[in-house]
Order: sequence, then C-alpha cells, then structure tokens
Amino acid sequence: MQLTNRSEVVVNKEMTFKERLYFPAIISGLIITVKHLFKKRATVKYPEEIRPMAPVYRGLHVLKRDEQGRENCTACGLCAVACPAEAITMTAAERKKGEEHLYREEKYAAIYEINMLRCIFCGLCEEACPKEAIFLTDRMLPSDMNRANFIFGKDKLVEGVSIDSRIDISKRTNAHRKD
Amino acid sequence: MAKEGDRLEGFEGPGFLATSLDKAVGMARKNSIWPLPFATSCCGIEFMATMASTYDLGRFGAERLSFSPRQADLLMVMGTIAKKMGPVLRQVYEQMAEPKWVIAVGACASTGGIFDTYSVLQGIDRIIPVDVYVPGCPPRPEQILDGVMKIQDLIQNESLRRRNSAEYQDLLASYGIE
Amino acid sequence: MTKNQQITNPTNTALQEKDYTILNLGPTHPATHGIFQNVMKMDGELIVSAEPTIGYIHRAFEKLAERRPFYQITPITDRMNYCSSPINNMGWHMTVEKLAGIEIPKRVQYLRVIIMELARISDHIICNSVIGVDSGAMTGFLYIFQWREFIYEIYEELCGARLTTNIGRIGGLERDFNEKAWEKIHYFLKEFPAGLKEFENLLVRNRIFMDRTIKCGPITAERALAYSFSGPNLRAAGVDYDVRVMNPYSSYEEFSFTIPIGTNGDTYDRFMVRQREMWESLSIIQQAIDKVNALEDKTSFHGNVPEFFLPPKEEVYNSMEALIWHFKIVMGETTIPKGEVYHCVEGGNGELGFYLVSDGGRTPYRLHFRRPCYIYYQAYPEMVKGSMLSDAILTMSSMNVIAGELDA
Amino acid sequence: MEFIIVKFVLVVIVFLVSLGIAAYSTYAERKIAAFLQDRVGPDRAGPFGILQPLADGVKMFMKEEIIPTHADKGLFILGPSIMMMTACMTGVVIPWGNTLIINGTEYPVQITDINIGILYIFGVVSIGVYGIMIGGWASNNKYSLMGAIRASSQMISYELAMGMSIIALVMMTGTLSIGEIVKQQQGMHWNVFVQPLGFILFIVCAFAECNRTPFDLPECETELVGGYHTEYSSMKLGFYLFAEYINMFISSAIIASLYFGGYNFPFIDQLGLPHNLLTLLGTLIFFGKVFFFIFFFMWVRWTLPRFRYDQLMHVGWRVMIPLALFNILLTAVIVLWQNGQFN
Repeated sequence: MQLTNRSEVVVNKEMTFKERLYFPAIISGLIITVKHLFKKRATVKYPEEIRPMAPVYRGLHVLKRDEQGRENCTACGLCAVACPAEAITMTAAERKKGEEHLYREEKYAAIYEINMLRCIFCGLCEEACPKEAIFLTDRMLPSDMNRANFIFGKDKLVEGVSIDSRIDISKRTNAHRKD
Repeated sequence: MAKEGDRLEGFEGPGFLATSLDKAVGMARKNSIWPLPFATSCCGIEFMATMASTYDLGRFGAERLSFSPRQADLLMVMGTIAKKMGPVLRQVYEQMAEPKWVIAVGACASTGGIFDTYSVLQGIDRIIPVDVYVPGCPPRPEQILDGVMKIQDLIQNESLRRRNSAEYQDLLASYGIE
Repeated sequence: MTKNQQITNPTNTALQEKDYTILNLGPTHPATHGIFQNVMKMDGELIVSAEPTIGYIHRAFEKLAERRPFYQITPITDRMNYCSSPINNMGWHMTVEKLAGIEIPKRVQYLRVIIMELARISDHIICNSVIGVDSGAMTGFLYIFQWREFIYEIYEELCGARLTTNIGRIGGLERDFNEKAWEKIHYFLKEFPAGLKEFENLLVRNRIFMDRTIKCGPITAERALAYSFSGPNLRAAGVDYDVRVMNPYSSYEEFSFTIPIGTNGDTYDRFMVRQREMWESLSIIQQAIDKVNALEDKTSFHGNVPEFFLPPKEEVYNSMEALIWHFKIVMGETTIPKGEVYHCVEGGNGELGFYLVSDGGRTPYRLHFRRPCYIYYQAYPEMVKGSMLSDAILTMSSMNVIAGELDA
Repeated sequence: MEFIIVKFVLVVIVFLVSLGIAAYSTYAERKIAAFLQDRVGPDRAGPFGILQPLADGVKMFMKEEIIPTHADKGLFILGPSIMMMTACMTGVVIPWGNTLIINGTEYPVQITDINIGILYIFGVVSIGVYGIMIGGWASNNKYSLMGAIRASSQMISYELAMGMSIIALVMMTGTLSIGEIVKQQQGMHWNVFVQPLGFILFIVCAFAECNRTPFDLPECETELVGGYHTEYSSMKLGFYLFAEYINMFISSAIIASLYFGGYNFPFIDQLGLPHNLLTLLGTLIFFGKVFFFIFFFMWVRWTLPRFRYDQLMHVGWRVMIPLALFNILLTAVIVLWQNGQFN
C-alpha cells in the first residue's frame, strides 16, 4: 500500500547460492568477532576507575550555603510542590536573633528531608528553587542495606561550612538557563 | 550483619576452623554470584547496560545469568512490581535455593517510587526480605555495581549457620514464608 | 526453509483438547521484555493458540497524570517507552504547546529533531540487538550496545540523565546544547556508521539468522491496518505510513528521508526496516545540524513564553514579574486554555499519541496515551499461531513490545 | 601388577586432567566470551580471576539441594550422574601421546588402545543422551521436558551423520582403533587433508553432540529458561554444566586425534631428540591442538545465532546425512582406485 512517493523496499529475502552454503557468512562472522580479541577493551573497571560523568549529571542533592556560610534555603516549599514523586518534606522555622550567621533568610527549614528511595532524580526541585538552595550534583548515591537510612535529613544534605567541604555546582548554574 | 562479623572474631564463637571455613566459603560464594534478573521495566535496561561491555558485571563473576530461580543466588528486582506481580515475585523467591540474597534496584522496586498509585506495590520488602536497596530512577550502572558489591560484603561476612539460625527463620516467618 | 514454516502435525486431526500442552510463557520468562504472560496451547513445538495476559506492570499512568500539573507529567512519560524516553518527553511538550498555541523557534525545533532521532536510534539499537540475543547471537548486542552507551553520554551532557531523561520543557529545552554535547554528536555521526555496519555484517546475510527470521511471525498489510498498527511494524508489512511524513511536527517536513518498507511483515522485515531507519536517522541528524548552523539565531533554546517557561534565576531575584511567573509555573497555576487536543509523534516503535482534555484547571481533565505497544500486542496471538515456540519469542522481541508502555 | 599400577596412574592422571581442563574451560569460556565482546571478564577472584572455577565449584557444593515435590526423585538424581559418568568415560581410548620408555619397557600414553575405540566412544556418548533425557523427564517441568525432547532427537539425528562421516575415515585407515589411526598420521599425513568433507561434517556434528551454539537448543536460555536443567540446583546442576565442558574437551581431543594427527607434528623424525622427550613434546602439541578446538567451540558459540528446531532437523537429515553418504561413496571410489581395482 503506497501512501507517499518516498518509500523504498529495503528487504532482500532471496539468498544467493553462496549465502545458502552457510559457511561464507559464518566465516565472515567469525572474522568480525575475532578482530575484537585484539581491540581495546571498552570496560571501565568501576570501583578502581570511574567513568567521567557529565557535570550536569543529576545525582545526589545538596543544600547550598552562601559565601558567608549561611543556608540558602528559606523553606518556601516550592521544591516539595514541584516534586513529582512527593519525596521532599520540610518544616519551616523562624530565624531567631543571633542566628543570622546560620540562615540567610528570616525563615529557614528546621527539618528538610528527602526520601532518596522515592526520589526519581528528575531535577524539577532544582529548577523550582527560587533561592538557589537545592541542587543535584554529579555525585552518586551509594546503596544501603537499611531502608531507613535513605531518608536524608539536613545532616546529610547541607554542605559543610568550610570552603573545602563546599560542593562545586558552578557548572550547573552556568550552563543552566542562560539566555 | 555486623553482629555476625563480630562473632567471627570471638573465642566463644564457632571456633577457628569454622570461621576459616566460613571465610573460604564466603570468598567463593561472593565471587560466584549468579543473578536472576527480575527485570520488569526501566531499570532492566540499565541492567543491560551493566551487563554490557562498558561496565561488565562479569568482572564480579556474575555474568552467568540464571533465569531459573533454582540456580540463582541473587534475586535482582528491577522495576515496578505491580500488585498483580507480587505473588509471582514471591513465588520466585520461594523457589530459589538457599543461600539467597535479594537486591531491590531502583526507586520502584524499593518503595514504588513515583508510582504511588492503586496498582503498584509500595516496595518489595512488603513481601520478601530485601538485603540491599539501590536508589535511583533508574540507578546508574555504577550504582548497581555498588549494590552488587554491598551484597558481596554481606556474603563474605555471612556465617554458614545463618540460614539455619532461629533469627533467619523468624525473618522468613515474618514474611509468611515457611 | 520456507516450506517448513507451516508444518502441521500429520496426526493433527486426531488430536483432542487433552492432547495439547498448556505452556505458560511468562510472567517471568527471560524473553518477555518486561512482563507479560502468554498462555500457549502447544502441540509439541507448534503453537496452536496463544492467549496473552497483560496488567502485570500496570502503573496507572493516566490517573497519575490527572493529578499532576502539566510540567510534572514529563517524568511520567519518561517511563512509558523507556528505550526512547526523549521522544515521549518531546511528544508531551508538543501536545501542551499545541493546546496552548505556543510558537517554537526554528532552532529549538531542529534541536528537538536531533534529540528525537538520537532517541530513535537508541530504541532501534535495543530492539534489533535483542532480536540477536533472542536468536542466540549475544555478541552483536554487546558491540552495538556500546554505541547506545555513547548516546547515553550525549543525553547526559544535554540533560544530566541517562535513561529517564526528563529532557526539555514546555516551550523549549531546559538548556542549550553545550560544546561537549556538539562534539559528541559529531563524533557519533562520524564513528557510528562503522559500528552499525559491523552489526549488520554479523547478522543480516547470515543464513542461520535469515532462516530464523524470514516468515517468522508475519502479518499482512490489511491485518496490520485492521489492528491499527503503526511505526516500523506497519512499515515492515509494506505500508509506508510515517507520522513524520504524513503529519509533520517539529519541522519534519523540511527533512528529506526515505521511508523504508518491508514486504510481508515478518521478523526479518521488521529487523531490516529498523536497521534502515537508523541510517535514515543518521542522515536526518546531519541535516538538522546543517540547518541549525545555517540559522541566524544561534542562541535561542526556548520560545518566548514567560507563562510556561521558567525565567532565568537572575531575573527571579531581581524582577518582581519574573518571581511571580516562577511561583505560578511551579505551583502549576499557569492558565491552559480549555479544549481538547490530539497530537502524535513517531515514537521509537510507532505512533505515540497524546489525547489531552483540559478544563482550564491546573491538571489535565483527562489524558490518554495512545501506546503503540498495546496495539501490537493484540495481534500477537494471530501472528504466532501455527508457528514454533522459537518463532513466538523472536516475534515478541521484533515487535518491540515494551511492557512499561503496554500496561501504562 | 606393574601393568595395573601403570594403568591406574594413567587413569587417575587422565581423570584429573579432564576435570581440571573442564573446570578451566568454564573460566576460559567466560574470558574468551569477554574478550570477543570487548569486555574484561571475571577478574576479581584471584589474579585475573584465575580462581573463578574454584569459587563456582565451592558455591555449588554449598548450595541447597532442591528436589521438586513433583519430580521423580530417583531419576532426578540419576540424570546428572549418567551425564557426568559417561563424560568421564570417553577419555579412556584417546591416545594422549606416543610411548614412554622407562627402564627399557615401553608404556603407551593411552589408557587402553582397544581395537574398536571409535565404536566405544559412540556407545558411551549415546548413553550420555539418557542423562539429559532422564533429567529433563524427571524434573516434571514443561520446559525441561521440551529441552529433553529436543536434546534426544538432536543427538540421535546428528549421531547418524557423525557415524557416517567416520565410516569414510575408517575406510581409508582400515582400523577402528584410535591409537592406530593416530600412528598412521605420522608427520604431516593428517587425515584432514584427505577427508576435508568428512572433517567438516564431523565437527558440525560434534557441535551438535556437545549442545553448543548454534545447536544449543536443549538449553537455549531465551526460549526454555534453562532447558533440561531448569529444575536443578547445586552440584547436580554443576554436573550437567561440567559434563558439557568435559564433552567439549573430549570432542576436541577426538577431532585432534582423528583428523589432525593427534600427537604427531611435522618433522617429528628430524629433530633427533630422545624418544621420551619427543613423546612429551608430542603430548604438548596434542594439547595445543585440543586447546585450539576448545577455543574454536567457544569462538563459534559467541558468534552465531542458533537454529530453530525444525531447521536443525532439516540440516541433520537432509544436508548432513546425504553429504556423509556422498563422502562415503567418494572415499570408496578413491580407495578402490588406489588399490588398483579399476585397472
């Protein structure tokens, strides 16, 4: 049945005498496979070597601090709304006097939990965040034997205060949404 | 698992001979895991990637897939398990020969993931005991390999007697598996 | 071997119901891709009748989508045909854009074409190499899968994920292609043909493979149309129907490519049609790159739709309007007009349709996915009837039936 | 007495070598498959994964034995036992080397050179089919049963062609003793040059007899899950898998001795080495040939797709057997002509 003039029959089911003999095709197949004996192995031996990942890879989340070491998150809840898997929960708290060095905004997340087993790493939370607080990073999440360990609280999500323990996300922010 | 690891060192434990036997058998078992890929959806494709040349699960001695549960050591549940599939999964688990381990790969198998709906089982640990959870949707092959290595650690430190112990029987009983 | 296809048991007439074997193929059979059950009535190795059962991986996509804002449905579409999730993503975005009447710049359309054709290649790689695996030739799979792995790398540069990409947003792409992505695409275009050729050499003219696949699970054009087949499976039956040509989207009308068709819709036809489509996809990608380079517009990666596309972060901090849009979009409070729309794209394995009914609320009123696999699977009993068990398995893998999409 | 001791030592050596080579064939199979597929293969059990067969063996021994409730218990155990036993028995008649001269006595490096060696091998191999058949039947599983049916019909069909291809060889050599056949191939007079068609038929049948791809229908994973051994676990499964590799080793040895001169190699007389050293060298060369064929078995396995059941039968009955008959006819004509019967 012809609907357009762009079609072309691409199948040839007639076998030539040579193809009927089995052996020519078998031998050429054997030659193809044996050539690979001498090729470079494609394998990346994972625990010893690590395959380079794209800097924009969507892996383990991080809650960023600003330059002065204050948490960016203001517990607006947009990430929780945007999460299709409903993996994020948070409880907001009012910043008290004397805590200005801890939290950038007046409101902060007292509890911030991501259920890493629910999370589908789609990156919508990162996009939804208006405060550049949550980012997905190119770190991998390790497996675990205990299901309860996958509820990541602030202790595991917030990056360290010292400069060394900061997580570099500059590649993401630069590449991200720049007109 | 840590408990058994400790007991290996102790004097009142099964004794030196037994522990070295445990260790030798553990070494052997850990390097000869035959996985049963229970691949239902997306994670199955990533498992293909794990089996393929770039990651090569075969390095861990695990390239011999055994689709028959009798011969498998490791049940890898990959992908969504719907409620209709639950009994099947459980039957496969029951058919496996001891010692057996289970790894839940991906969000769907571990918790149901994004599919919090009427038809999806919210985690396979509601019907069978799970040893290692691998997060991600789907996890990278590296993460799957990481999970397999965790299983290897478990196997290495497992006492030969664990499968006969009362705790293990209780664990199975709590899932209603005799 | 053509004569042997329709072997019938000489004692067939004398057989009674109790003489047949009932064989349960699945739900955990190694060759059911995903989860199906086929209850086969067997006469020795011959299949007398097959009865497929579905629902083993029903995940209620449509219901799930009906309580999600439009932009959150993209990750759900990822998980339908997970071998080519970018096509699903793009299809969904285009559906919403069609309903909301959003204009997409030419550059974005071409970029989308590149992504979709890459996805098509990766889908066909899986399908064709799995035909190889199911017929016993494992090695070709491992050779060609390295190229799929490379496509994963390209995806990773584009969106940050390998399989479930969640690529693109309503109104455009979430970010422009970076240098590394372009580099990798060019490398792919240069090196992949050799790999594909090698894979073809390994199987295509091998008599064992030809004997296995020719006349295996055939379907005529009439029956295929009656079942409303589409995609490579329909083309293999000899109907040159391609959504990209018949109902162009995303500027596909500007590209020139041939529609490969087969003759009688058997496994070999399906294999060859997919194989040729990969070559066509390569040429389409090349044309798209040329078109992108020829455009004046070098930067745009989304349409000018502030009510759908999230503003850049700097603007969110500095302008009140952008902040309001940001909140409105994330909360799903953007106004989508009332109405209903059907949009279809040429997915990895057929016409992937989205039927969307909107009542103007924040979620779809009703959303139906036209999943091609669901349709193919209806024809499966007819296609395998009278053939052998091995044929049934090859037919299954060559139809590229994907459980996640089938059961939705 | 001395005779018994010598034979006993030989038997033990051959038995251990067969087992060792079979064990390391599993390792080789994995490594070769990996190398052909751009992978690395097992490399974490010991250096280069060299302890992999050991790990597999220990694991299988320590695994739980399952005998399904509906299985016939006696036959279920009998299946793998027959398979393993017959696999180990065939090594008896293969000449592993020339004679060794110790203290003036000549000892052949062959357990026994019975004058119907070829028939013995055929007899033992055909018993091996029962291992698969009984195992598949006793499992009481439809997939196993199908595997068993496939295996038995395949073995029977291909044994015929195999036997016929050998008949031509026997007509040329005039003996059924393998030791004698090898001796006749002194130097470079290998039978493969005079019986090329017979060799091709024989090696194709050897593939079928060993259930290797492209003839691995009895256990083809994607159709029958595990084929005849679907229900087997632990060491019973191990026996099945192990027997397959021993069979492969023995087939390679038979191919090497029947068609590739066994322990003979060119210029064997011109080296001027002591007899014992030559014998040792010959044995090494023989094993080299065997290893090449084992490699060939694996190489083919990881390249080709498999046949379908009816195509397999088609090839067996309508291609192989006529060809074998033609080969017999051709050989007969040539033998008669050489003997001057046509003059």
